[in-house]
Amino acid sequence: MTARIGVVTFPGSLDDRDTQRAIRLAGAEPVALWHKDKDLKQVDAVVLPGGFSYGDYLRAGAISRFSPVMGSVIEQAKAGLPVLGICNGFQILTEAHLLPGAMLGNDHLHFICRDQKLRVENAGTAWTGDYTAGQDIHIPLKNMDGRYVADDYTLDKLEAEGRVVFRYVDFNPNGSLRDIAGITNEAGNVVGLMPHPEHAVEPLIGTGRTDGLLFFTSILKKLVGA
Amino acid sequence: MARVVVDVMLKPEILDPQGQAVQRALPRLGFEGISDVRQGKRFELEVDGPVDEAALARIRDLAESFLANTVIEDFTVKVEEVAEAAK
Amino acid sequence: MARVVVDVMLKPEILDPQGQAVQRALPRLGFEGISDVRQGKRFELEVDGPVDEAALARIRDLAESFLANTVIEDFTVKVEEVAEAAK
Amino acid sequence: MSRTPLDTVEHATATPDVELPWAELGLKKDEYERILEILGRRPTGAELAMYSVMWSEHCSYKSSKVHLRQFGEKAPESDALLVGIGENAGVVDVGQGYAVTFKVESHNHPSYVEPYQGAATGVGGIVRDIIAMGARPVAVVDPLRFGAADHPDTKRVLPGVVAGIGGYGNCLGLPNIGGEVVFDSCYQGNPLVNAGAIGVMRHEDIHLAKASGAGNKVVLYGARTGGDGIGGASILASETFDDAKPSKRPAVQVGDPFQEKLLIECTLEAFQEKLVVGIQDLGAAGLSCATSELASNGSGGMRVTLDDVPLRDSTLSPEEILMSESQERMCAVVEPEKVDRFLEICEKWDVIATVIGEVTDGDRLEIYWHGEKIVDVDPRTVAHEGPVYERPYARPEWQDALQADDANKLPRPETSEELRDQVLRLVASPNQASKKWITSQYDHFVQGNTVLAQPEDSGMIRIDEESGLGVAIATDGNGRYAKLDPYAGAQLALAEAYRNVATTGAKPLAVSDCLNFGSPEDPAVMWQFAEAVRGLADACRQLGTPVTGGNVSLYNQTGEVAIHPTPVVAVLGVIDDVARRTPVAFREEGQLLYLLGDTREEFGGSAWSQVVHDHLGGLPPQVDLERERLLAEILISASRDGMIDSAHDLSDGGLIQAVVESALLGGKGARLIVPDGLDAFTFLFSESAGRAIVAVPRSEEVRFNDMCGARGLPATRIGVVDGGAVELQGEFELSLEELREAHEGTIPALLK
Ligand SMILES: Nc1ncnc2c1ncn2[C@@H]1O[C@H](COP(=O)(O)OP(=O)(O)O)[C@@H](O)[C@H]1O
Ligand SMILES: [Mg+2]
Repeated sequence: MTARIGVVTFPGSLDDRDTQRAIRLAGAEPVALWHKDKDLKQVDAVVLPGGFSYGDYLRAGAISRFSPVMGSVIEQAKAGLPVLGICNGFQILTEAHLLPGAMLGNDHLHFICRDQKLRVENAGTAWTGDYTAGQDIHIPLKNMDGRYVADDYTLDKLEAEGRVVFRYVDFNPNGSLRDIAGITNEAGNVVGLMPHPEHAVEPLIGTGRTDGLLFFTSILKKLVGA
Repeated sequence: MARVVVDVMLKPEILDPQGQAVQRALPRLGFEGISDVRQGKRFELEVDGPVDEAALARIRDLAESFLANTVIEDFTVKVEEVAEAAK
Repeated sequence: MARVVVDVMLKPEILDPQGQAVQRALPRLGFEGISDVRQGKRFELEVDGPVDEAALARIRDLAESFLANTVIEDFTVKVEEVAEAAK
Repeated sequence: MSRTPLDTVEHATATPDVELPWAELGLKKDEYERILEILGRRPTGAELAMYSVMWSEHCSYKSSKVHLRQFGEKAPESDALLVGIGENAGVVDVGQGYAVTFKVESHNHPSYVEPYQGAATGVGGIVRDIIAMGARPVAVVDPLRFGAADHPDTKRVLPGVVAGIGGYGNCLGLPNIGGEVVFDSCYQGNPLVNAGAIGVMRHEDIHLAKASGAGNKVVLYGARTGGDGIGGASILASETFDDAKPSKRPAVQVGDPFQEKLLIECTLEAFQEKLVVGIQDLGAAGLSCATSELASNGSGGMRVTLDDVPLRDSTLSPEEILMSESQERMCAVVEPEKVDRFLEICEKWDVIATVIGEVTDGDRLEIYWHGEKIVDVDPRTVAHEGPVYERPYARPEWQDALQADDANKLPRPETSEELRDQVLRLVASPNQASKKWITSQYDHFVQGNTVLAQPEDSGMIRIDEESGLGVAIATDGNGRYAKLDPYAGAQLALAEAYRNVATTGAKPLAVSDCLNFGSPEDPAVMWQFAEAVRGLADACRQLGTPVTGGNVSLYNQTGEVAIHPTPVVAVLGVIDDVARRTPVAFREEGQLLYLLGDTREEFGGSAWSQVVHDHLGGLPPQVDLERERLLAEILISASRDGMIDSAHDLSDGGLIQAVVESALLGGKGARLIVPDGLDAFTFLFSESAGRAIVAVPRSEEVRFNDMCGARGLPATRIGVVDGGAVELQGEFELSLEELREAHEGTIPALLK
């Protein structure tokens, strides 16, 4: 038995096919979900992929957050459904208030594409079980609006509760407060991050590293209890 | 038909690199005497029908839930005079 | 110190994808009765010293040459009342 | 707002004496007379609008056509060519049932006026060309030229252009896998923004721009039509034709990449369900172009109801609608019973789609407005039978003096310190410096198939996940070489792109080009153009790589001063398994460095002559296409058989530039020795063509040497991958840190 992992396609999603490929390479079954459908097709987990949904017009994620599919995602995430938001997906999760804080334009005002070093701070979420806390990994980063901000109270709370899942190491590529690259909700089922694990799953492609595959094997293990 | 303007600006405590970039460029352009620049968004909404208090209240809701992200942004809503001072 | 606001909007005949995206989303949010949305930029400049005609003229130059590209954008320059109607 | 009475065909026939503003629309007197002759009456305003845009230089290639013919006439035999010149883009067979389409186009002038939007819409336009062939776009490239790096206006133009290319391409989800950035004061008022795209499809999915089958519907889909880029046509919209009020219509368009992304998805879905008979993108000349080309390439005629075109601005006149260059629109020809399904797919993607006409039995293109016929033409006369000029050309007088001003006679470094210093200056000069500041603003990873991207010699994309089949692309063009000798310069551009593709292990297959020149009305410029085309066509024949399409951009000049002739050449290659690609970076200490090819004293147009002496004169490097072919074969075999671990072609900046790049990328230094028969200076800085450096694992040395020896390619051992510095034995040592600072610091410092 394997797990069925949904990947939502919004208009302007770009990495939906890549995410499906990563899920397949990890041994799970990808299920395409459509933004206009409320139906999550009984999936065991959902990924909101990267891209520029609705062109990132207004604010990244601001328009997608109101799509029919997000109504169901919000409801089920609150009930424990594992949800991963990658880049644009992370932005959608903050706009939907499933994760605290907000994403703003990079402090240097440019799009940035690079092989980014990250530290795994929390290996206890639904999506990071195959990593070890403190481990350094390299995952491609590519975004225009990657600056994570929240007020000090929220940041302190996130840190105190161990909800900072990833931190940028050596170089903060966008001005994110406290070098935050990814966070989780209180229950640990919803995770959002700016870098793109689905682009680090094959040795020949992209940066040639496979550090991202563990996201997808982590969730698979969690779901099938292997 | 009337125009309602919603201005959305980053909260003062949030870093505004765009405004800063403009400010940094000013000396190069021979500009002195501007101590701070902030850059935000301006939405012009053309409203059918009268802009009464009820309509304005709805637009404030819209601004609060959609046009601005109040985690990081403040907004103001104004009805615009028709004859605007051009340039 | 005074505040001068420069509003930069795409010229009416120019496509405004951002405004369009907002407008198209409105019905989904349960909003009716807004026939057009345009999105532009708002710059708030804090000016040292008095904002006299000379200062305004310089800011108009700045807007024309730097803040806006007049090939596709129009701008307006206004001195802002200090006590602004908040929200 | 239309004129009263409406200028219908009937009205035009009845009022033969009405003066039309043909000159204001850019037509010459004889061209207008030709239109009168074709129609046998005066044109209506709408017809005049169509002829004037379609017969413009940009759309009709009237100055360049007589020369471009050589690309067809001299085309080499190639089994790979599935669709040649003349379609939206050429199509190449890359094996395993896959076909690849690619093309490069210019968006130079708009990018100077409004850098962000100009460049963005340039990407949008070329990508629509690719989808119009039936292909899924898989990558973009962007060859760029700017004015002097330290000129204040470069600070305005470059960041805007780069942000625009990134903003559009990133949002479409297309990895950017290559391009160029060149600075030269000759491009000051005329930056060159060329954009290329590649698409992939199965052979059976190739679609052409033609409208066949009477009764088939013409569907316009995508963005609404606005008053974009219609400049002159607004004259036609005025109350009387001579009331030439200043145009309020914008000359620059704003792009909406989100809309284009939807357009890609719904077009591909329609292709997949085989709903489309013919398809055409709307680019320059908008509906005028799309309708006349679709109709003239098909078997029948076409009837269009202009009232059905969805508008963004309800005040547009029919003339303006016909000329509008609003972005993100496409036109499809669909069988009647499939129209509903087509519209459904568009609706799924929230794309506006409207039936605006149908294919007819006849051979006329008829366009209606408010029920009246305003256009009735033979579409071929609009689309294909525009004027053709044999413009006079002449070798300029200054050419001899320029070539006589020999760069080989420039003072050379005399001490080791000077040599070291000049190496540092070279790798830090804007043209040789790292372009990371630019390329890191482009997404290289999206679609998850990028094997190689910047700063590799060519970009490479996997197109089949099972077999590992991939394609590679490189673009090159050296305006300095072309200025010294346009014939050789064009050949060198091809040779370099060809070499770059082969260096990564791919087999070069086909060529697209973008020919950027000054005014064709200047005989000297026309000569440069004629020479460049002749050179490129000859070289393509010799290398067996047909030109599949391209673009010409003329009038890139300010007053009397033209840009350097700048033929930009893109070469597409194929590799059976991307696992065997060869990267640029040094990978393992101890590997042996070999220089392939012959090094001569060749400094004309070189980077060294520019950086150290601010000089341009003499002759460009010698062209030896047979050598290029042999070098390519060796590089491809060596990659296939695992004999080399890294490779880098030599071009501007010469050997030292290549070594420094490979060293910095791999984080591994090199110890070099000047080979017998060469002096250190020539060894480092010469720009002789047909060369590359390769890193050979020691276990492969014998085999590799034997192969080169057997095939007659000079291969000289010049050193070893080693340590944390680039060292030239007996001369100097430069630590990787010092080199990195020099090489990577320049562009950010200039643009901060
Ligand atoms: N504008 C650009 N966009 C994308 N890639 C670029 C651009 N400019 C340069 N590059 C990339 O940087 C690398 C070095 O460029 P260049 O020195 O021109 O290469 P070469 O000399 O091998 O032709 C190449 O991989 C090239 O594709
Ligand atoms: Mg190269």
